[in-house]
Amino acid sequence: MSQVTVSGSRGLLQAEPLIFEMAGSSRTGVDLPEPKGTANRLGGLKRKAALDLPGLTEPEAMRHYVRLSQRNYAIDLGLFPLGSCTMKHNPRLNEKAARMEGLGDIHPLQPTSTVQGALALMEELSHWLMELTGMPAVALSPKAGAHGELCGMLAIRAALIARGEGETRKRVLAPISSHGTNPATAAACGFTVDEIDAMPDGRVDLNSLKAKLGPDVAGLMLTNPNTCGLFERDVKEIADLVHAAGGYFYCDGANYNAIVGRVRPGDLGVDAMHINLHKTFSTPHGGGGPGAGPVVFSEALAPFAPLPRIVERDGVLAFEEHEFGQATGRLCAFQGQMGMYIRALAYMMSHGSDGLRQVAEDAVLNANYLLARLKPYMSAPFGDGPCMHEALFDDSFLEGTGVETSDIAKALIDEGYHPMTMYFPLVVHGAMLIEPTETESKAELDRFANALIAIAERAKAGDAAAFKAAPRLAPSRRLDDTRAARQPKLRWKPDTIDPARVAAE
Amino acid sequence: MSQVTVSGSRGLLQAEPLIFEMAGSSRTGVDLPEPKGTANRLGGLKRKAALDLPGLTEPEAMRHYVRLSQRNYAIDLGLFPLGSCTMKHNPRLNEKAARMEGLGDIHPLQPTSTVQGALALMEELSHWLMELTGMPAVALSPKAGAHGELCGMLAIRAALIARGEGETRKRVLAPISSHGTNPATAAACGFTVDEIDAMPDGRVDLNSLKAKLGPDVAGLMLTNPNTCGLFERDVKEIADLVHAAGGYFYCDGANYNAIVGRVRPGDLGVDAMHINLHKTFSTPHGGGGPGAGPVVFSEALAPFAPLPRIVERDGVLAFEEHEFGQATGRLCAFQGQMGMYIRALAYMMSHGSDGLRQVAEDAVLNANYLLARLKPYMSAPFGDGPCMHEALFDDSFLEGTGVETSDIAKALIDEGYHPMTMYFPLVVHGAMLIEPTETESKAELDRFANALIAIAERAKAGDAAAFKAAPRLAPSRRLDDTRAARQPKLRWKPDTIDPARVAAE
Amino acid sequence: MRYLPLTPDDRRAMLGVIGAKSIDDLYIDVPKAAQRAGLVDLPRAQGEAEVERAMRGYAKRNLSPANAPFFIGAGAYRHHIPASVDHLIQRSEFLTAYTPYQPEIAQGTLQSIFEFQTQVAILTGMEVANASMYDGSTACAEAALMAARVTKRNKVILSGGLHPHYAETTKTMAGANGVVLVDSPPAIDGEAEVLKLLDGDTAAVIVQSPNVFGTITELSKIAEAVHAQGALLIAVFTEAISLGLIEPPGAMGADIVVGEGQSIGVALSFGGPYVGLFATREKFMRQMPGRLAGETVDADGKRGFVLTLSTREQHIRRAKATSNICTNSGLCAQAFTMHMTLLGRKGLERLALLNHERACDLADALGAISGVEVLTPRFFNEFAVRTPKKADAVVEALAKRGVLGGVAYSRLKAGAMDDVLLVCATETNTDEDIAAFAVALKEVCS
Amino acid sequence: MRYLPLTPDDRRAMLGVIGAKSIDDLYIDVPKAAQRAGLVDLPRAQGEAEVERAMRGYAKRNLSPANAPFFIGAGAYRHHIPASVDHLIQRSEFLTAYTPYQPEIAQGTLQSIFEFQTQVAILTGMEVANASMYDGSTACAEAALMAARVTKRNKVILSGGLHPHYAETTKTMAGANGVVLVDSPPAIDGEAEVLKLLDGDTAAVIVQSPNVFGTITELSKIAEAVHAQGALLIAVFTEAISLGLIEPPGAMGADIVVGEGQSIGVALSFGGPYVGLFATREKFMRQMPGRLAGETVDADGKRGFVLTLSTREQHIRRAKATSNICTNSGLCAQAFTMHMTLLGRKGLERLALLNHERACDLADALGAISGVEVLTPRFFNEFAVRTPKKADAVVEALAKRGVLGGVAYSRLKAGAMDDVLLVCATETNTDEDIAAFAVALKEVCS
Ligand SMILES: Cc1ncc(COP(=O)(O)O)c(C=O)c1O
Ligand SMILES: Cc1ncc(COP(=O)(O)O)c(C=O)c1O
Repeated sequence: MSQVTVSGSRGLLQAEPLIFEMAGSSRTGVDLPEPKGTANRLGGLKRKAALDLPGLTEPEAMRHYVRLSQRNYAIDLGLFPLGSCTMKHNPRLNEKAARMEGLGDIHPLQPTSTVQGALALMEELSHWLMELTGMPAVALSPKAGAHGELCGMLAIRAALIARGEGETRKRVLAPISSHGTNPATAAACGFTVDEIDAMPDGRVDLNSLKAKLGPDVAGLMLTNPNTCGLFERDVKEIADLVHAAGGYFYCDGANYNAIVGRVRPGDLGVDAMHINLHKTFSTPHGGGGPGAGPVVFSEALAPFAPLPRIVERDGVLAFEEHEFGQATGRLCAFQGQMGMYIRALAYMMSHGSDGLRQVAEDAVLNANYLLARLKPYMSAPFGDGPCMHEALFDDSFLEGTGVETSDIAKALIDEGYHPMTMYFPLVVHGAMLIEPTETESKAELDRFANALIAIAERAKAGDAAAFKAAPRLAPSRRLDDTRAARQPKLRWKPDTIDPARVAAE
Repeated sequence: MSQVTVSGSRGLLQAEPLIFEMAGSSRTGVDLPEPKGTANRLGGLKRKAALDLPGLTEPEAMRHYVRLSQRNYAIDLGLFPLGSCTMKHNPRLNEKAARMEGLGDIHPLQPTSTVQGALALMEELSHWLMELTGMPAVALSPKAGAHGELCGMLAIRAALIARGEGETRKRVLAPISSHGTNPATAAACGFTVDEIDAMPDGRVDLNSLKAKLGPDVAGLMLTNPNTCGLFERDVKEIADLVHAAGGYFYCDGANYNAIVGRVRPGDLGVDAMHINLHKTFSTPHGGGGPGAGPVVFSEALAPFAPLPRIVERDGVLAFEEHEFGQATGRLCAFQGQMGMYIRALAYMMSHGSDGLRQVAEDAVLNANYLLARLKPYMSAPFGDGPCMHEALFDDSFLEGTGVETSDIAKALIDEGYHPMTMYFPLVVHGAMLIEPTETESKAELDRFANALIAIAERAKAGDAAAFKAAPRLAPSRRLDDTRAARQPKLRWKPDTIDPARVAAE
Repeated sequence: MRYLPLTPDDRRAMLGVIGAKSIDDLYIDVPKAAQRAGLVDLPRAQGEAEVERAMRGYAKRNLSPANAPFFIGAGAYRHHIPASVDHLIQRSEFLTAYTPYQPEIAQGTLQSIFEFQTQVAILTGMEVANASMYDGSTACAEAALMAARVTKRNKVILSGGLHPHYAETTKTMAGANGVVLVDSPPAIDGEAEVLKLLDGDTAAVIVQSPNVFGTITELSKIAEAVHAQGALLIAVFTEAISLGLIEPPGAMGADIVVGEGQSIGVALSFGGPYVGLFATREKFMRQMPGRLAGETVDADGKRGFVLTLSTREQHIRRAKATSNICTNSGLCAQAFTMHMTLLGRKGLERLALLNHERACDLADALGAISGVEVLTPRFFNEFAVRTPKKADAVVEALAKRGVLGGVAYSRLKAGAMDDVLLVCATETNTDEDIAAFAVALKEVCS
Repeated sequence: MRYLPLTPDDRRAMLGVIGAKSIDDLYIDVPKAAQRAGLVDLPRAQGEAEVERAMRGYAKRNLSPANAPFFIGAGAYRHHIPASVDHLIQRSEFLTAYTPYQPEIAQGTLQSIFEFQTQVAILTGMEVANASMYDGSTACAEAALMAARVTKRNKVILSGGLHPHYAETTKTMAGANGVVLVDSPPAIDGEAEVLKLLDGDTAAVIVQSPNVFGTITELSKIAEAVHAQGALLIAVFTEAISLGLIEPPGAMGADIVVGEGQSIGVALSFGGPYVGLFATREKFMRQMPGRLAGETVDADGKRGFVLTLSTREQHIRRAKATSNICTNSGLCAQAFTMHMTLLGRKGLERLALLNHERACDLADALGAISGVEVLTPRFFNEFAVRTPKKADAVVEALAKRGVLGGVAYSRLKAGAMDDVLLVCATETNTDEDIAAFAVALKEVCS
């Protein structure tokens, strides 16, 4: 960007310092009544330590955050093709519902007689999830996908313990392509993780699986459709093998969007699967969260679902909060992400059984359309057959250009797009995983494909320098990750980089 | 801006065509139940004409408007120093209140027994306006300032007719500095407008006034504080002169923000004054409206306030909608801008009598601070004394630089600011009228002053070409007004400029 | 105070820079006598929670249509507003922007207005439309004034089906400017009656379809007769959604079409703010009131939009302006165009059809009540019924039963037709609502 | 369907480009048997108005705190949320953004997180904080796991004042990973009791202040004893606003401070989503779970922020990660930092004081009831009272009278102290609320 400005702002893009650089602690954006001056009952534990929290008046605070917000990309601005993240449209109806009086403002510990509507809503959501997945039980409380994985793996652990195999079955199998949360979760449950190989076609190698199965195997964690965007053809056989070996089949349901309403995990031999409501059922990602990760269970694992449970006694709904048969304990305080349950149910009811199936089919159609349009210009390792909801590319088409996957990403930023998922999954080199979702129009897909094709052609034409200089049209130029990690500055301190620098630019 | 993109977007700034270029009429963003197929009762008047309205699905529509919105400047982005427009902070509390069930969703013709709260709210707003202005009556229904002027001038007309002078008093006096709506309104009421001169100090020339007063004068329209941002010192004497001559004093209250809570128009001899709730009382401007222009009246004009009126009969509030003494007729259907009444009252209650006075004093302090900081670098025709809520500059400091007022404005845009009001009022050459309002912090004022001073210095250093090229950092370069007026294109037609052009750039 | 950023220290420092001892020094031009020493006699500042509580207090004293069977129309209509529309108009960049006088940083508003103008022109079947008026009634008054300018005549005839509030507003606003308004007597199906008053001095006749009684009228014949006299035909509507189903005035010879746009995207809000729609023929473009957005290009040759033809407006033309309007109804127009973009042809046609079917159901339900007679021959979503008792008493009795069952015509026009009740049904009414209304009306009428 | 942009024509054209005859061709990898011919047995698509009506139906079956005297706390608190905060978090750019993995187009989120981390560190009196955890209870479990990593020991002691849900969550999450959790018996004023269980194998002790009974505890002595054994002190809080008035754990020797941030900017929402706060000493930085935003510069040398130290996280370290957390509570953290920015020191101190004063008023009002005894010696805005009847029965009886009067401790921990009622007062309670509660409780207890 050329022309220097005095203010540091550039047209509509406003320069904005940190709140700690703008405000002293003498201002506030809230007006509160005068305290009465009652003698305190703090037993001498009144705060002595300094509390140097900056305060802004409301107009200043509004500007601070509106200005910051304009430095973000968002679904509402354009295509957000992050593979395995399912960045789809977030309807505002769902935001409205989550804020209704009687839903958004009720306390988790109100007497259940005063929150029958809330429990009924949770029951309805459970009904939809069980019907859609064809599974007999569901636990709503997990707060995100990884928490759902924990919920599922803890149920497997409990089931093994109940079988008296808690100590003997400690090994969990997972493909190399699995998401980082899978091994991390298995480890968090005290399991060791053993990786199984993939076949050239991007799917689980049955022989590798067979070879690794044994009496010490607790189970398999498999994402299906998998993280290469492919459906595991042999999933039934895989499930049978795992079961035959005495293990359980945990399915990572992050990619459920590809099959919702058309294929039921319950028909595939799955024992437990989490569903990211913030993916398939469109609750907003909010810049990193919150999400919700309900887990559906097979008959075998249902008894080991966590607390609390909802029970009905002559027409009245209530929580079982302390013990319930073989239930595993609490995963969190209260009963989970009600705000997300409301949004997800509103989304489901809006689509209905017909719309949800269309969701899956359009998501898959959109991904295959991009695959077809991009294949000739990029390299799609598994591009011979159709993909599911996302299309995987590797960096072989960049061979010798000096341009890397990350450079393609930054070039896309200048073209007005959020990049695809990069360097994941690990099974291919320089992975680029593109998931358009069903809420993109054909026009938007074509616009994106044209931009990406032009970028690929430029890369091959060899203009590496320009790529390294990207992004040039974004609010920031390329940021130095190494410096951030080498000299970590995780909070503002008076001696932080001089705000002048911000304006300097 | 350098680098060309394929998509037409530039980083976060998304290229966006017209809806007519994006969508056919085959899509929709609403789902509605199936019609039953009842035989229609339209008497054969079913639509035959084509209805080629484009439709977008919700995700597409969200993006269209979010993308467009990011091409706008707004108070929530920065200082908005439009003189005489009072662009102040718009609290979100007021938006929330205006949307409450029971306020935002009630019908104007509900039986008054079912809307007692709404009538009570209107009465409370009236009470605040009368107390603040020291005037005995108020009409809420005018829909904006100009509509309020009409309301006030119609009352004057009615009063004159009642006095039997309707035919003889046809001349209305107004200073050259008056806002365009003043003469336009007077003309709309069948009056002729006669301009009175200003003194070198920017105020009404009493001699010119005296000279123009006479038995054919209906009244005077005067803005106070006036449009030069100055208080009319002789306002009492002016009022007395007009009254002595048998005329009425209409005060344009657009600049009421400078004196609210500190000076009461009722103490200045005013007969009628409109109050722009969207200025002094912060109802949002919304990119051009809606506003609200309640009018306060003196005893002399109170009887001629328009319909409807609110009356109380043993504790129950009701509307008088058809006739009420000498009331002038309806100014609009129903009872005016309820949505704005709610916002304005919430704003008043938040500030209270203490806060409102502080509003005026801070608004005046901020304006004088900018005047003091800018005076040395620009030319302030009336800068010897203090100003009220806004500071007026002329273009004499640009003498011979080849840079004009409009160029200064465009240069400010590159610095991240909305320009001040330009070329108004007409009493000075190349006017620049700066109104910061009270909701700006000192830091924001300094940042603005520094940018404007730098621009003024650059102009004097003589770099006219660069100024003519501004803005260069805004979403659009300078737009061709002449072309727009010479070959008016007021609507999209299939043959409109090729959308490719948009991407071309 | 949470909205005021200046601290006492700031104020001191700033007075120093100004060279003033106190704030009073800045008010020296104000006569001492006129300056109040103390505070005006009103409550002190309150926190957000306190003010919110007070506002809820007012709201609780009103009966929300959300909590009662609701059948009121007559110029304002209850329709569902998509959550996305209400969200979008609250975006800072739309809500807190000023009139787009600086087009380089206002393309968001300007492109939206250009799209709005086009949608309104298409909907009404006209060639051009402006950027909005305050509401339908003031748009009607402005149309009368414009017709007088165009024809250089000053007689304007008002049909007996014109909404009485529109007639009164037109008399107040246009009357004061020398236009003579002539009434045709109230008639449920008498728009054509205006022709009886038509003559060579007539600037325009104003008819409404669907009219205040809900009656739809074929305008071509009226247009011919009017044009034969060198006058203009002004067509008014209050229910914009009707144009999704019925023939638009533009296709039947209207010269100016004005109406209320509230039905599409704008909340009822007890009567305002609403949005006036104003459309006409290209040849009258320069006689239009209000703002206009037009297409142009920027210094790079890139398409953009600006406010144009401002020589019609008060800030340029002052006393000779086509109107005194300045602030219009921008954000409501923004909501209208957003909702219309979501609807599109498909959505609007479906929505209009549902409204009509609900009204047919309502007509059947009410018509079946003995003593109640449906009076409107052809209607869209509202119609008039004759009640055995005074209509205003019927409305009150219904309200006591928790039913908001229409408006007495006599509330709109004093004295006239006091046994006529105006009712309306929209897509928001359920079968249960209609049944509840019928039951209550039956009780009330027997 | 309104959220699906593809038209039948689009689908046909796209299948053509792909070279597929039908959508079924794209599902060839899915076993035929597993593909459903028809639709699952659930309702069909519904319009926005219908879904909204259904949601209102659920809402109407709940008693909103807005419509009842409300005194429930115990881990979630009712506070006023400024309208500006709820508006800002709904802005598209915050609401519909993903985790800021592309920092050049995510500075809005990243700078906010950096400001959030700093505010949390200042509030708790610690050196560093992370970008948020799911909620306070899971943050507590993560703290136990982190302490075990740091000390390479596996015994963690839980105080009798720790919120029972936190204790259970910690047992479920940390227990499965080899950490041995040892309970100290429930005690209203017994945080120091943990020392009885302290030994050389102890990784950490977890204490809470204000604890679940509302008791505030001085931690310095406990910290000394714990450190003397080479263990870590983990301090928990559930009411973030208390830190505006009481001494922060960081100033009393805590090594890890975790808590619930819901009180600042986040709606009650029946228990979630909330936001877990996690702060510690700089030296333990690399052992923290969750995301961290850090400062750096861009290619122009301009300051910017990125997610950093990711080698701790699952997507890099997989089985060896410090936690399996991925999605956190970003938007709630965004709301927290926005509300905190509005409060500032001045606002937070005032707000905390008002909460404490309301609680003192409540204690006086309830304490005056015969048979009711206030049990908590030192408190902030909540405390425990002994009731003459079983507390759960008292709660139900109060609900029947339309009063939401606290939580029975026995609901949180089965069987224990079944005559103990936990009550809470905040700035949202009026004098009338308190009086109404006292009257109802008196009736119920006599
Ligand atoms: C395949 C896969 N598994 C698990 C997860 C973790 O889910 P969450 O982020 O909701 O914890 C993700 C999310 O990115 C994922 O893509
Ligand atoms: C001095 C003055 N008078 C009158 C008006 C007209 O008010 P409105 O735009 O609300 O009709 C304005 C608004 O710009 C103004 O500044």
